[in-house]
Amino acid sequence: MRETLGVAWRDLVLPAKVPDLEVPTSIAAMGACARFSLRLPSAQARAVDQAGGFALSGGVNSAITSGGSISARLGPDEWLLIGPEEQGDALSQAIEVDLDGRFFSLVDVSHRNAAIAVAGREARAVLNAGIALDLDDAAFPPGSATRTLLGKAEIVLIRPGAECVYWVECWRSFAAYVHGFLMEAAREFGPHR
Amino acid sequence: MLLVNCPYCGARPEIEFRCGGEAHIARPVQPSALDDEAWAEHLYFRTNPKGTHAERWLHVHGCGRWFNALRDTVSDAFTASYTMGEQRPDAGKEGE
Amino acid sequence: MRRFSLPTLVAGALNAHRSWPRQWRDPEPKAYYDTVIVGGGAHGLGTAYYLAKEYGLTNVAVLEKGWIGGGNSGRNTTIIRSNYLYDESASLYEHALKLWERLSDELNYNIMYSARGVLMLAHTVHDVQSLKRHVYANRLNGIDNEWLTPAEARAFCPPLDISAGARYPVMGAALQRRGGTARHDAVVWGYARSADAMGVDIIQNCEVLGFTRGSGGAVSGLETTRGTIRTRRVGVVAAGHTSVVMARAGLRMPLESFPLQALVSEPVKPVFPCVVMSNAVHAYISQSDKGELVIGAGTDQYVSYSQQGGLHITTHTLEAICELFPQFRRMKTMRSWAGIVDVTPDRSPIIGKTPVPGLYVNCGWGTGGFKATPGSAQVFAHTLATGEPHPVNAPFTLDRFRTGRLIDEAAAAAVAH
Amino acid sequence: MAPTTVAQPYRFAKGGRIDRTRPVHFLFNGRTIAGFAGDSVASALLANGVHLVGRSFKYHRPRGILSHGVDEPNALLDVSRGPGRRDPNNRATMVEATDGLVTRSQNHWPSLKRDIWAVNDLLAPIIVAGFYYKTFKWPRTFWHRLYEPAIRAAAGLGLAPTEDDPDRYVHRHAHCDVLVIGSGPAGLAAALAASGSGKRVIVADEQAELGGTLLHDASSTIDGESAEAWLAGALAMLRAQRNVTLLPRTTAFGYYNHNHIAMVERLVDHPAPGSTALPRERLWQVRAKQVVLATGAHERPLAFADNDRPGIMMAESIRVFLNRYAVAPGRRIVFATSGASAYQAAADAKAAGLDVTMVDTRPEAGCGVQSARLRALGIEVLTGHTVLGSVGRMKVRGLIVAPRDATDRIGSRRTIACDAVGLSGGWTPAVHLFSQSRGKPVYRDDIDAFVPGTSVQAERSAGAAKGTYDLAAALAEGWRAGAEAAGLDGTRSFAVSPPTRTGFTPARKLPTDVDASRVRAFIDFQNDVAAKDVELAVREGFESVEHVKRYTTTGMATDQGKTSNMAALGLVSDALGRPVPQVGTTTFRPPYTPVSFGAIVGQARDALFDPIRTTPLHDWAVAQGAVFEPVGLWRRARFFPKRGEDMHAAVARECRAVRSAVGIFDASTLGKIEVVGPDAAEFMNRIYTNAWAKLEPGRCRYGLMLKEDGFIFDDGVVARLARDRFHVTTTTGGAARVLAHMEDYLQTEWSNLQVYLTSVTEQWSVIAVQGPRARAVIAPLVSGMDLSQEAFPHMAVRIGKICGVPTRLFRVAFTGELGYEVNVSADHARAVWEAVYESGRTFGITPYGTEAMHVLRAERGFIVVGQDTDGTVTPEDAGLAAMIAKTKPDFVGKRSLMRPDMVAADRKQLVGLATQVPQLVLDEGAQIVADPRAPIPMKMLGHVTSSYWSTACGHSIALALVSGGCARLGQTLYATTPTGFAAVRVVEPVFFDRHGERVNGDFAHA
Ligand SMILES: Cc1cc2nc3c(=O)[nH]c(=O)nc-3n(C[C@H](O)[C@H](O)[C@H](O)COP(=O)(O)OP(=O)(O)OC[C@H]3O[C@@H](n4cnc5c(N)ncnc54)[C@H](O)[C@@H]3O)c2cc1C
Ligand SMILES: NC(=O)c1ccc[n+]([C@@H]2O[C@H](COP(=O)([O-])OP(=O)(O)OC[C@H]3O[C@@H](n4cnc5c(N)ncnc54)[C@H](O)[C@@H]3O)[C@@H](O)[C@H]2O)c1
Ligand SMILES: Cc1cc2nc3c(=O)[nH]c(=O)nc-3n(C[C@H](O)[C@H](O)[C@H](O)COP(=O)(O)O)c2cc1C
Ligand SMILES: [Zn+2]
Repeated sequence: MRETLGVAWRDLVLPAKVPDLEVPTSIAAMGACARFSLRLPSAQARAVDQAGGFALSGGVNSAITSGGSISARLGPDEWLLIGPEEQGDALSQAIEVDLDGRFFSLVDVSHRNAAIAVAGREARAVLNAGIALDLDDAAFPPGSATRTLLGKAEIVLIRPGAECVYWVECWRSFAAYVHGFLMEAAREFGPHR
Repeated sequence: MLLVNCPYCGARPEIEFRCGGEAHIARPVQPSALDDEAWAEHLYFRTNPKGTHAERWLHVHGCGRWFNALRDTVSDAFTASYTMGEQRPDAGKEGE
Repeated sequence: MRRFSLPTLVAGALNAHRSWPRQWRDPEPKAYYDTVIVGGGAHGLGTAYYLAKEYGLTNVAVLEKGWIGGGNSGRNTTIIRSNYLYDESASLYEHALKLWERLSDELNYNIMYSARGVLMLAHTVHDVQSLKRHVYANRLNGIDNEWLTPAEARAFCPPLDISAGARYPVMGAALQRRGGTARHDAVVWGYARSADAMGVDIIQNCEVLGFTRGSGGAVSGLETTRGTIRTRRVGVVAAGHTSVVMARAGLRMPLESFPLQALVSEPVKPVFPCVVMSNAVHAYISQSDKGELVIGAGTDQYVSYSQQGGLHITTHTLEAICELFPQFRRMKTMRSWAGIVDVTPDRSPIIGKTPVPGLYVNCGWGTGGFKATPGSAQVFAHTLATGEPHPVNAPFTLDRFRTGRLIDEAAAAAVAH
Repeated sequence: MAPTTVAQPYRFAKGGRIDRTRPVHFLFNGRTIAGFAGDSVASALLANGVHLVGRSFKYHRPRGILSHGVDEPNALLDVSRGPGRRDPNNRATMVEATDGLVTRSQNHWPSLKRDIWAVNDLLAPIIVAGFYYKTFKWPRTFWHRLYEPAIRAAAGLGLAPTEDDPDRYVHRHAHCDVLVIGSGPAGLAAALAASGSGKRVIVADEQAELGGTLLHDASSTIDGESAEAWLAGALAMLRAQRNVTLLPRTTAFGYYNHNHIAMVERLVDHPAPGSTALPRERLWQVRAKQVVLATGAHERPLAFADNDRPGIMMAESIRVFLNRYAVAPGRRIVFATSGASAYQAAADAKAAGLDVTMVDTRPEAGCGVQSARLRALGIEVLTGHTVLGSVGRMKVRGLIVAPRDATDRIGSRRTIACDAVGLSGGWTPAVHLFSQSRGKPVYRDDIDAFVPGTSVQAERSAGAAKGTYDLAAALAEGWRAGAEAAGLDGTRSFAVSPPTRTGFTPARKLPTDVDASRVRAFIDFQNDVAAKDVELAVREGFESVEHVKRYTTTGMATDQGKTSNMAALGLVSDALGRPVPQVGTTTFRPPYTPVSFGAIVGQARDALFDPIRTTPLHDWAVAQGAVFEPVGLWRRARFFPKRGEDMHAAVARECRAVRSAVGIFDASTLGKIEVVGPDAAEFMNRIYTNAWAKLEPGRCRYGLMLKEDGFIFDDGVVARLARDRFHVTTTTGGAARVLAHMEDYLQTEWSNLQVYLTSVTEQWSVIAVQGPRARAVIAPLVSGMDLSQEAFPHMAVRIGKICGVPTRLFRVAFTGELGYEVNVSADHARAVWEAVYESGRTFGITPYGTEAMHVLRAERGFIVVGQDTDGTVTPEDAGLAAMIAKTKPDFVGKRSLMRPDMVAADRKQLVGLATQVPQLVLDEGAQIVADPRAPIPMKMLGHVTSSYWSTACGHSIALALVSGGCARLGQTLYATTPTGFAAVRVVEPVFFDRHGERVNGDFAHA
């Protein structure tokens, strides 16, 4: 992704990899995404149900996945919306259209965060080296999302689906720490990447 | 490490929270109308009770919401958490 | 008071130490005292001692709800120093330090004041500015404090890691050579023994439950778990419990009480020659005469009277300790504990009158009052005896919160940028 | 059965849980010790006839192995597992024997057998409890120079590690429904019961093998099976369940608030170290819904003269060594007991073919059928006897006993020759964790022990931990506890045969026929506290058990008094004539047993100690050879030295470049907050001192923020992007706390305002391009924006593109020069930076760091919050009175500014200082006085907050806070220097471009 036609390239804080579900743990940085922090009073959210294709109907600490997009509700009036990189502008416009006339705040945070996928049988053990939450299926089922801490870094933890794949989002300057932390925690589980 | 009950997220480990001290100390509507004594009282003087304490908590590494909670400062047991603006659940019984 | 000395100790050995008298009596409370001190910590006992010794006031009682020294006096990390920034604080702590230097003699009790030096580390450019500000201010106040390069710091404290690759490299340090430690329990017992010998009644298991008030609202006595005691002058020196005691006199205080933790390692042979403090990474450490590494941790974030803190607080401190002294990772903690510290908005103490006539208070020492013990006790005795503050404690009024003349050492060390 | 192996003369040929197919060898004081997998270091030493393993803390008395578990006070060894893997004070009873271990005894010089410090034992009559308080005070200087160093050298046990630890440690947070601590019969029964619910169960035990006392119970049958078989069955059942996690070698050491339990699991010390990717230890932090405490009980020794000789150990420990480790602690064993459990040990010893004598302090009538049964086995049983002492020096050779009658009259002495002694003074339930959970233990007279009282947290105790010593009862109690914890009802009984031998008569200090006040009957073995020390303490008025502890140090050693605390408080109770419950216990505190710092710290070391935050431009700066400084968690480039340059040269060059041409600076760490909503301006009005309503979109304004106490909290440039949208910047260090401060007011005081706040610190990287050529540098790169002075004046913001990507372009000048701050999305920063740099080459663009930035802003008199202000500075003090909107009725901090001391004339105010010697750069932090010849303590007027060499001015510059400073312009004052004082003149705090004309840069030239 070097400079073409004078347009600045995009430099990810961690080089992206594809998660490997076969090994006990796989820790792979994800590619670029479009991300928005949406703030909207909960009553409004109930009224509109969705914006720009992102579902707003989930409860606090849930994530609704559709297509390539995730709508993670982190608080009563806060959503982290994640979509394909190339659709960033289109998504934000669509959201603004859908919420037009309401009190809301939509802020582009695409570059603020980095994402790392932690997958595999031992994914929870690895995450629980630094996350104090209960990640058992009963406590953190597929479709869960929350802000929390991993060691000394704030993260957003999302479990989009049923497989043992967890999506760890953090502010980009914490990415090296978060990645290092996960790698360290995964060391005892043998080969990983 | 306490287990703090966020009204929005449920029970979460204390490290996700920041405690904001005594609750229900409303900022005066017109601070300039207060004399120095009353202003000092607002800024600095606290109940600091040995017993039930109404206090503010921020779920800073969670939903980001401020809320209030009642906790016994001897046993550290929480008896209630409630959203900002709600009345203290044991109102009228403070100071016991 | 039987003198303590090597000859009397040897003599004691000859009769199997059967004839040592009590170090202090266990008197029944009298109906009336000229002055009552609430709180049998080192500050309270010291106050009684100076009242008797310097002001001839001996009809004095110290009321302690538990056992003397069971509060913070008995649970602190015993660091003594006087290298404070502001004139007010510097003069208070230096006043104390001078008393420390001859306290064993004065009390005829070896309180093991050990001037092994307090080294405060700078890890950032901002720390350097702040510590140099202290060094210069101390110099002009006649208080020893010197600036050391990293190499000099390491020479003074060989276990210190000064490698440039450290997460927070050591950029220099301030050293107060006269700073050090003392045997905290001995301070309590030494004051108790000497005060008792001059007639002060030390009454344990006696909790103050309330105040009786006379004309003009003045204090006329105290309700306690051991009955009513009449008095016209009360000095409350109840540390973490000050708010509780003062509430019983109808007063709200600018105080909050937090659990503050400390821990000791297993004992080892001498390995750590001085006291090291680092504000940037939140750690302080020394080694006791018995061999444990004595490590101070932080406070919990919430008000509590539980004398128990969370593991994450001590974890945070041990992280910092191991960062500064990686070779200690295989050391083991042997015991951890907490005390309840009363913290004022400017983290400086309050020593003086209250709005209630006859009621005086000495509180707000927070995480750092052990070092002040003799000084605090002496100026508080002065205040109680004369009704007027000693020049040293004059600035430490309750009124400063109204006027805004705070003495905020911590704010002065503000975090940069 | 008789000991056979030659190499291990005290090892039985059969039996035990050791693996004879896996021999191990380790060193003890240089001697090779042979043992088997499954041995502890203690059992292997005993198998080889080694009893002397250490010297005591104070008197340096020879000491052996007292127990078989965590309560061991004596057998503390220095253990090395290779380079960097050495640590002191390890309990020989808990260290698993493995190949290659190097163990050493401690606290002696020159050798274990010949220890010079043993003179202390001769001084024992003098160095009693608290002796040091009474002496060493004269002459005063001797304390520090002589006495204290001597005391320190004598005290302490082992040697601290000196090398960095190569091992790793990790943390694990876990949740479960039922946490069972202890896997003896009670714990296993609890786990079995709870596991049936399908709920999550964790079982932790500090021993290498699960099973507790069942591991050495050779006599009981449970439900018709041998204890061993029952144990195997129970473990197999638990292992088969997916909802059960079994954690051997895991000590629960702390029971904290809200059922937060800390445990440490040892993972690699048992096999050869360094052989796996496993961490050495794992700290588990378990949040359990319910806890079952089945932690068993600790045996108490008996107190009599010289009860501390090597070879004297606990009766139950003898049983453990015999049955679990197949080791005979001696061939002629005397048991001395005040209770029944030792009879089982004696019977087991006899069964193992050893020569056994039993001495019971209880009268014959008090011993029930036990004594008769033992006699039937051919064992001599002396009831109604006291123990008067022991003989032997490095190892016990005999026990001196004598009959006593009901009035404690002592009969004639008899020395029973022996090579090992088993003591039993009864049992103390391990209520440590219960007590840590804030439960108050209650005293049970019938077993002379404190047992758990009312639960405070969601926990329950079972088995010996609760004073239930009968095996059948312990199993049933465990079952019930487990079931209840899992929310099941259901009880179960277990058929156990033979019934457990229980019951004892407490014996504080055995009666003696000599002057009791001279007898050293040890209670705290490690700290050398004898019964008479406790009595001395009480005599001297130390009546509270807490005072006794602190005066005598009993219970303060590494074992925290597991074997001694009951004895101490029993003695206090006797001495005061107060019942035990009134005396009470001392406080149980974490950790239950010592825990390595490493485990507690876990991963948080080196790069993972604290996150190191770097900006997207960091690597570029690294490649340029920048020198960095830590600022909070951030690493910022401080300067960019060229070959041969020191900091001063580099900074001077960087400053010159900015003033004369153009510089480029990474300001990405600045905090940024997007304030959005219809009430955004109103919100800004309330939070900041200055006014915002009239700021037009597209314009920027410098904002100042106070805390409610009136002191400066933060500052920064704020851009209004739209009516309802502000882009706020904060200081680097202030980013998080400013956002928190704003959120606090927004949510808790002004929740009716329609505003949302979002941190965009890391969304936007900031490339500051500063200097007269700044515009020329960026002009070719931007699109969609008119950079002309008219269209884009100073303190304006525009949204457009740079290098084809969106930018929020600020025209601001913290350096005082024409300047832009290019905000671009972080992933684009590197590309844009390189493009700017490229574009600037023709103008000599120079990267500069924080140091130059500081000089440049100081030349212009711009403050840095946190450096030129601390938490005690008001806007007025900082010369920023103009920032206070007079018309606003209120903003955060306004009221405080009206307090009497906030307007006092002598407040410290920001001024500039010019040194008399232009080259002299003052120290930041230097103090300022009016008269350097004044006596000490000298009145200080203020201090230097910023101080630099200014290339632009050709002299040094400084900012300072000086009392009444504004009124002192022109005065000469003195600032401290490392060697004395320097004269300075008070000047306006602006040194360069006094009227701020340079912000228009090349526009001015144009
Ligand atoms: C873990 C820790 C580490 C510390 N480290 C240091 C350090 O290194 N250096 C330093 O200088 N300072 C340190 N401190 C602070 C220092 O311990 C205290 O400031 C100091 O000991 C206070 O002494 P005191 O006599 O005022 O209080 P205390 O010793 O607490 O005495 C107050 C007494 O009042 C009694 N009391 C309370 N209420 C009543 C009542 N109603 N009736 C009767 N009696 C009552 C209490 O029982 C208590 O004994 C530390 C504190 C802690 C907790
Ligand atoms: N005869 C007597 O008078 C007498 C007295 C006491 C005990 N006993 C016997 O003791 C047994 C009692 O069974 P039980 O299950 O209660 O106890 P137990 O001693 O069999 O098991 C307790 C287990 O807890 C573990 N443990 C203790 N503290 C721990 C901690 N903090 N972390 C992790 N593990 C810890 C120990 O390693 C041990 O394995 C019975 O066999 C009983 O007969 C007999
Ligand atoms: C300087 C200092 C050194 C200590 N050293 C020891 C020690 O060697 N062993 C020990 O068990 N406790 C030690 N303690 C802790 C005390 O046992 C005790 O925990 C502390 O006084 C708090 O009291 P509490 O735990 O009874 O509440 C020490 C305490 C202090 C203040
Ligand atoms: Zn929440």
